[in-house]
Amino acid sequence: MSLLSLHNLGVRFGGLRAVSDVSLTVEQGQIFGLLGPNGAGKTTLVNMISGLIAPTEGSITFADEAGGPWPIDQAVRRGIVRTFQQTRAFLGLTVRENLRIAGIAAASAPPTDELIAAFHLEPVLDRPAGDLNYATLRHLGIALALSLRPRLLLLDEPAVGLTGAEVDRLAQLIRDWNGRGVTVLLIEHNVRFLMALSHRVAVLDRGRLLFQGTPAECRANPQVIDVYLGRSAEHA
Amino acid sequence: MLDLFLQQTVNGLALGSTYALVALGLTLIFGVLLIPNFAHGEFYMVGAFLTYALVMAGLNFWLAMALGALAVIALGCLIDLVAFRPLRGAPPLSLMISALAASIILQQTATLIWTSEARTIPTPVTGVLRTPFFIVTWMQVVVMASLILSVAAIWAILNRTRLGLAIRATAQNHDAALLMGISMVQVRLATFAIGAALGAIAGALLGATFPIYPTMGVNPVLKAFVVLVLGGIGSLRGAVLGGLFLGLVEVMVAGYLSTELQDIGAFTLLVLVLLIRPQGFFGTAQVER
Amino acid sequence: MARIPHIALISAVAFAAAVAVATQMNDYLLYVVILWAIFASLAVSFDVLLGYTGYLSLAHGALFGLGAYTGAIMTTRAGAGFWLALPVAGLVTAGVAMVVALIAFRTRGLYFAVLTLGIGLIGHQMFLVASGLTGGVLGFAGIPGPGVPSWLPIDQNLWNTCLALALLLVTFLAAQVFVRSRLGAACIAVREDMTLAQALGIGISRARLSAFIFSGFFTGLAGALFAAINNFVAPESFTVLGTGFQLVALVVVGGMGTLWGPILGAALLTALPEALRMASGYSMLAYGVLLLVFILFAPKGFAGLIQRGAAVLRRPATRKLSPTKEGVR
Amino acid sequence: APALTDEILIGELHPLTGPASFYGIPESRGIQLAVEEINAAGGVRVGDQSQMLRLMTEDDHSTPTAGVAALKKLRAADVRFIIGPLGSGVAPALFPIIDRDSGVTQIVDGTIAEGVTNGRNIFRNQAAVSQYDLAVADLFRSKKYASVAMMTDRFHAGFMGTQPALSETLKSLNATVAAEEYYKLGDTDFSAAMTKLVSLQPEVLLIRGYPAEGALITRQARQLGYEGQVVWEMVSPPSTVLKNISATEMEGVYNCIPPTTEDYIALGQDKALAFDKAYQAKFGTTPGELSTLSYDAVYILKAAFEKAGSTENEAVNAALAAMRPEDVPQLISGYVAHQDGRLFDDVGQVNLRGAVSIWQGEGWVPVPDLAG
Amino acid sequence: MLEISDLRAGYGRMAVLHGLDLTAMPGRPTVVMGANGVGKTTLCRAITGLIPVWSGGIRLDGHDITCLSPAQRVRRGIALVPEGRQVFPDMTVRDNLRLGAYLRGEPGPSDLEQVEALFPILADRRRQTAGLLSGGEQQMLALARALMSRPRLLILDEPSQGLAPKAVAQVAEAVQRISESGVAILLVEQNMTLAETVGEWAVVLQGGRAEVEGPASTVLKSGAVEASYLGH
Ligand SMILES: Nc1ncnc2c1ncn2[C@@H]1O[C@H](COP(=O)(O)OP(=O)(O)OP(=O)(O)O)[C@@H](O)[C@H]1O
Ligand SMILES: Nc1ncnc2c1ncn2[C@@H]1O[C@H](COP(=O)(O)OP(=O)(O)OP(=O)(O)O)[C@@H](O)[C@H]1O
Ligand SMILES: [Mg+2]
Ligand SMILES: [Mg+2]
Repeated sequence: MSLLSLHNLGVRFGGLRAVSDVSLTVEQGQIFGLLGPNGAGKTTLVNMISGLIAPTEGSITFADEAGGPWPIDQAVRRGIVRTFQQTRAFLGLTVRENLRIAGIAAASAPPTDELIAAFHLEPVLDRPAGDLNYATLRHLGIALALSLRPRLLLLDEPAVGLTGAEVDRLAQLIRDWNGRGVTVLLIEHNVRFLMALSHRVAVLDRGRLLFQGTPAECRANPQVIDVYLGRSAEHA
Repeated sequence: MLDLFLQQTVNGLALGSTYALVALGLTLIFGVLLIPNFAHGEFYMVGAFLTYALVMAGLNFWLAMALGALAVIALGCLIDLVAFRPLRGAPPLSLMISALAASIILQQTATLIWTSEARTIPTPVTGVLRTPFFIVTWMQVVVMASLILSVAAIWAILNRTRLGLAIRATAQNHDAALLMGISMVQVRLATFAIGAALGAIAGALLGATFPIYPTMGVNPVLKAFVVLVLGGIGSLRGAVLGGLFLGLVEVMVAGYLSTELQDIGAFTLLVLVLLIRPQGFFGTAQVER
Repeated sequence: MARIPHIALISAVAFAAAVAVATQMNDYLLYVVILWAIFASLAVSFDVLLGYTGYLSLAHGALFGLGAYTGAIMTTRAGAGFWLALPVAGLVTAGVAMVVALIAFRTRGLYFAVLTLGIGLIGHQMFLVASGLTGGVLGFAGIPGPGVPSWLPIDQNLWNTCLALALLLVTFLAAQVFVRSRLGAACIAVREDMTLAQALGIGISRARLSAFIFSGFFTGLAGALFAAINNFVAPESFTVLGTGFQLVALVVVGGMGTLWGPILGAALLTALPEALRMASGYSMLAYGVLLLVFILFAPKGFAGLIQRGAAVLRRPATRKLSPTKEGVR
Repeated sequence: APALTDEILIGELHPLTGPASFYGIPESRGIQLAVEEINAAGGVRVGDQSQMLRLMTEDDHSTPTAGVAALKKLRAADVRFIIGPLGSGVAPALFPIIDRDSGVTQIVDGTIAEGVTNGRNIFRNQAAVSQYDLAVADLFRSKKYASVAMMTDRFHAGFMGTQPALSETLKSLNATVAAEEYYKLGDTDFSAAMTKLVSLQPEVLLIRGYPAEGALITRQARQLGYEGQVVWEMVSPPSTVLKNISATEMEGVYNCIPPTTEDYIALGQDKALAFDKAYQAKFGTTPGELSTLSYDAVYILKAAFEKAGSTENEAVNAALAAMRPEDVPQLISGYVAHQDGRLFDDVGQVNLRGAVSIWQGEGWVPVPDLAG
Repeated sequence: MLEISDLRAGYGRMAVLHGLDLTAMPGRPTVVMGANGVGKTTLCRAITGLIPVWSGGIRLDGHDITCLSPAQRVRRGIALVPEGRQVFPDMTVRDNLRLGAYLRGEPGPSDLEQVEALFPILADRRRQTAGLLSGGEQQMLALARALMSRPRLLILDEPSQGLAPKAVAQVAEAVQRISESGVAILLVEQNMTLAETVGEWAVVLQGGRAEVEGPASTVLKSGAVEASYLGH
C-alpha cells in the first residue's frame, strides 16, 4: 500500500527551478532513500512534503488523502514529521524539557521512556541541549520527531558528522523504529549507510528525478555513477 | 487646490528627509552590530548642542558642525566601549536596555551641563525659495541635499571599499569575519564612528531649524525606528524611502484630516504596511534552512 | 506541576507577611508598596510574554492605560462598582490585546517590537484625542476608590495596599499555572525555536496568542486598580517611553523567564527613584547608571544573581578547582 | 494637634529633573531664597513666639505618579504646608488627596490649569488660564480682528482646558475662528498645519503653548507667506525667545499673559531687582520666569501664620481666605485685590490678570491702553 | 612549522583540551581524528584565535602566536575552513571570495580563476547569495574562500560533512593539490575515505590529548581510531 505519492512536484525560487516535475511513491513500511549531488533539491523536496514551503506546482497524496502538501501543522497532524539537516533542538532547555515539549502536540501519549532508552539519553536528561555533543544532539533531534509517533519520518542527513560506530548505531535505531511501523524517507550522502538501510532509492539531479529503483540497481546505474557516486564508486 | 497639494508634498518630503537623516545612522549600527541603539537620539542631541555651543563661541556653522561631529564620533566610540562591547553575544534585549541606560545617562548629563531650556542654532542658510507652485526654505534644501550626500557616502563606503566589505561581512557572520582576518575593533569603531557622525550631522542641521534641548532626541529616534521597520531593517534604500514616505503621510494626514491625527495616521500606516509586508518595504524574509 | 500547591502556599504566606508588615507602615511607604505591587504584577504577566514566549511588546503601556480608563469609565459614567469594573477592565483589555496580537504576530524580532511600539503610541495618542471619554490631557478625575468593606477596621490606604498585594498574588499564581500548562510549554517552544516547534506540530499561533491575551488581561486588571487607587489618571502615565519601556526594564533587571525575578526587579526599580529622591538633580542620572551597571554585570538580572549565589553556597569549594585540572578520564 | 516646636515644616513639590526642570528648579530656588531671608530676619512670629521655617524639597518629575508619591512622602514626614506643583498633569492628581485632607494647606505656585483649587485648603497665587484669556479677549475687542486661527499645544492641560471657552469668547467678539489646530510639545514640523492655515488667510494667528514651539510656528508661518498678526499666549521671557528666533522675526508679535519675573525686573520694580540680585548672588544664574511666584507663596504663608497666630491648618486656612494683598508687603507679583478686597477669591484663586504686550526691538513692551 | 605544546583550552570553566601536543608541516598533511565532542573543533578555534588559550603554547615557524588576534594569525598564513558552513549568507559568492583575500587587499583575477577552476559550481553561481546555496555548495565555497588568503597552513574542520561522494572525492583531490603546492594541511575528519586519501600523518585525540600519533597508514589501520570512538 502506498503511503506517500508525489505528483509532478516542483518549486522555483525566482529564476531557479530547485525541484521540477518529481513524481514518486513511497510504500507503507518502507525505508526510502533519497540521493543526489549537493544542491540537487533534496532538502527542498522535504521542505515541501513537510509543509515548510509551498510548491509552485504539483501535489501530494498521503495515506490515500489527496490535496497535499498541507501546512506544517496539518502535516504533523497527519503523521508527517521531519528532522532538519542542521539539527534543531530547543538548545536552551534540558533534554527532559525538550522531550516534554515535543510531547505536548502528540495525539497520544509520547513514547518518551522508550525514546530515552533507545537513544541513550538517560545520562544527559538534565543537561541543556546546547551542551550536548554532536551525536547526542542528533539523536535528540530524531527522538523529538519520534515522540510524535509519526507515520512518515523525513530524515535529512541524520548521519552527518557521526563516526563509523555511531553511524552503525543510528542505522540500527532507524531499522528498529521502521520495524515498528514508521515509514522513513531518508536523505543521506553516506552512501554505504543509505544503501544498507533503504528498500528503495531515488536519485535527484538538478531538481529532476534521475533514477528510481533498488539500491543494487542504483549502484550499477552509469548515470548515477556519473553525476553522484563518481569514479570511486567502490567506496559506496 | 493643486498648489496646496504641491506645497504639502514638498512639506512632506522636507519632513521625511529629516526622518531619513536620523534613521540612516540607526540603521547602519543596527544592521552591522545588531544594536538597537536608542542612544542614537543622544548622538543627535549632543551634535546639536556642541554645534550650538561652538557657533555661539563665534565659529562658522559648518566648521562647528564638523568639530561637533568629531566629538560625537569620540563619544560614540566611548559609548560602544562602555555600554555595548562588554555585552557582545548577549541577547538583543540586554543591548536594548543598555542603550536605554546610555540614553538616559547622556540626557541627564546634558541637562546638568546645558539645562533643559530650549534653544535654536542660528540658521546658517537663511531665506526662502519661492517657486510658482511651492515654497521651500533654503535650509530645507540643505537638509535634503545632505541626505542625498550622506546616502551616497555610506553606499560608497559599504560597497566600494574594503572597510565596507568588512563591515558587511561582520554584520552577517561574526566568527567567519574574524577568520578572514577582519579586525573587530576596527569594524566596530568604524561603524560607530559613521553612525555617530551621521547622528551629529543630523543634529546640527536640524538644530538650526528646530529647538534643541536634552530630550530632543527621543521623538526622532522613535520615528527613526518606525522608518527602519517600514523600510526594512538594514536597508539604506529602505531608510530613505521609509523616511520620505512617513513624512509625506504625516503631512497629508495633518493637512487634509486633522493635526490631532498626525501621529495616529503615521503609526496606523506602519501597522498597515507591516500587515501587508511583515518585513518592511525592502527587508528580506528570513529563510529557514 | 505538582509544585503548584507548594508555590501557592508559600505565596499566600508571603502575602500575609506583607500585609502584616504593611500595617506598620506610614501612608508614603504604603503608596510605594502599592506602586511596587502594581508594577510587579504588570511585570509578572509581561514576563509570560517576554520571558517565556520571547516576544518584546511595547504596546503594554497603552494596554495598561486601556485598563485604567475602562475601569474609570465603568465606575463613573457607567456607575458600576469597583468589583464589576475590575474584571470588565481585564476582559476589555484582553480583547484589545487579542486584536493587537493578531496584527503584531505577523512579524517577529525587532519588527514585532517596533510594530507594538507603534500600536502603543497610537494608544497613547488615542487617550489624548478621545478626550470625550478620557478627559484628554486634562486627565480623568474623580475616579472612586475601592471602598473599604464596612466590617474591616482598616483605613483606605491599607485597604488599597491589600488589594494591590492581592493582585500581585493572583497574577503570580495564575502565571505559574499558565507557564506550567501545555500552553506554557508551547510558548517556551516558540521562544526557543519556532521552526522546530512548528515541525513538531505545536500550535504556535495559539500559544503565543494566549500568552499575549493572558498578559493583556492582567495588565488590564492592574490598570483598573491603579486608576481606582489614584482616583485620577492622565495619559502621561501610559506612554511608551515611560511605562512601556519601564516594564521591559523591570523584567530584564529582575531576570527574564523566572516569575519571581520581575517581582524583585519591580522592587528595585520602584524603590530606587524613591531612595534617590534626596539626590534630586542626579536621581535620573543615577538610575541610568544603575541600569547600565546591572545589565553589564548581572546580565541575567536579579534572579540570575541569586541563582548563582545559591549555586555557590550549595556546593562549596569542590567545583572551584582550576578547570585545567579536571581530567576527562 | 501639631507638636509645639520652634520650627514650621514647609514642603515644596516641583520638577527638579526632566524637561520641566527648566521651570521647576527656579521655582524651588525662589522658595529657598524666601525661606532663608525669613529665617535670617528672625523667622515667623506666631503669637508671641518666633519660629523658623524648615524646607523639605521633593521632586515630582512632573508626572502624576511621582507627584503623588512625593506628596505622600511629605505628609508622612508630617509636613502640613505645601507649595507647588508646577505641572498641569500633577496638580489634578494631588487635588483629590489634598481636598479631603484637612490637615494640609497647599499653595499652588505653578500650573495655570483650571479646577485645582478649592478656597478651603488649596489656594493658588499663579494666574489661571482663563485670566490669560481675558487679555486675549481685550486685544480682540480693541483691535476688532475679523478672523483667527488657533494653534494650541495639546499636551498643555491648562490651554486645552480653556480652548472651547476661548473659542466661544472670540466668536462672540465677532471674530471667525478659521481653524483650531493642535500640536504637541516637542513637535518640530508645523508645515502641514501652516500651509493649510496660510491658505485660509486669517487675520490673527494665535499660538498657545511654550516659546520654543511658539517661535518655530511663527517662523514657519512667515516662511510660508503668512502676513497677518501673530499673537502668543505663553510665558516667554525674551532671553528664551531669542534663543529660538531672531528679534526681527519677532517684531510686532503680541503676547497676552500676566507679567513674569523678567518683566518685573525689566520694569525696574524695587523688590524684583532685590530678588534678582539675591538670586544671582546665591545661584549664579538669572531667576527664570516663575520664581517670583514661588517666592511670593512663601511670604503669603508667613503672613498667614502671623495673622492666624497659629500654625494649626484650620486657622491658617482661614487667614489665607481672609488675606488682602496689602497684608503681604513683600509680594513681587502685581496681584490685584478681588472686588471684596481679598487676595484669594472663594475658590482660592488670586487675581493675576493677563496683560497685552508687544515685541519691540529686543523684548516685550506693555501695551497699556488696551485693558480698559 | 606549526607546533602546539601542552595546550589547554575550553569553554567557561569546562576544560576541553588538557595538554595537547601536535605539529604540522608542509608536505606531510596531518589528519586529526577522534570521537564527537573530543575537542577537534575546539582545537581549530584555539589555533585560529577564536577562543583564548588557557595555557600552553602555539608556535608558527618558531614564533609564539598564542596571544595574537585572529587577524594577526591570518596575516601570518593560517586559514580555517570552519565546521558548519559559516559563509556570509547575504553576500554574493563573489563577495565571499573577495573576503577570503581580505588581508591581501583586492584579489586578482587569477586568484578567482584558480578557485573557480577547482570548484566550477562557484563560477556558475558567482552572483547568487551564498545563503541560498545548498549545504554542499556552501562547504565548497568555504574551502575556496580559505584558499583566497593564500594560506601557508590550511586547517579544515570536517570538510566532507554533508558532501556527496563525488564532491568528497573532489575535495580530497583539491586538498592534495593544495598540499603539493607547499601548504601545510591540518585536516580534522571522521570520514575515513578522505582521511586515508589525504593524510600522511594521523593523530587521534582522546581525553583532550593527542593519544595516538604516527604515519597515517599505520594509525588508521591499527584500530586506534575505532577504539577511540568507542572508548570514552
Ligand atoms: N529559498 C531559496 N531561494 C533560492 N534558492 C534556493 C532556496 N532554497 C534552496 N535554493 C537552491 O535550490 C537548490 C536545492 O537546494 P537544496 O537545499 O534542496 O539542496 P540539497 O539537495 O538538499 O543539497 P545538499 O545535499 O547540499 O544539502 C540549491 O541550488 C539551492 O541553492
Ligand atoms: N561554545 C561552547 N560552549 C560550551 N561548551 C562547548 C562549546 N562548544 C563546544 N563545547 C563542548 O566542548 C566539547 C568539545 O567540542 P568540540 O566541538 O571541540 O568537539 P569536536 O571534537 O569538534 O566534535 P564533533 O566531531 O562533534 O565536531 C564538547 O563536549 C562540547 O559540548
Ligand atoms: Mg540538503
Ligand atoms: Mg567539531
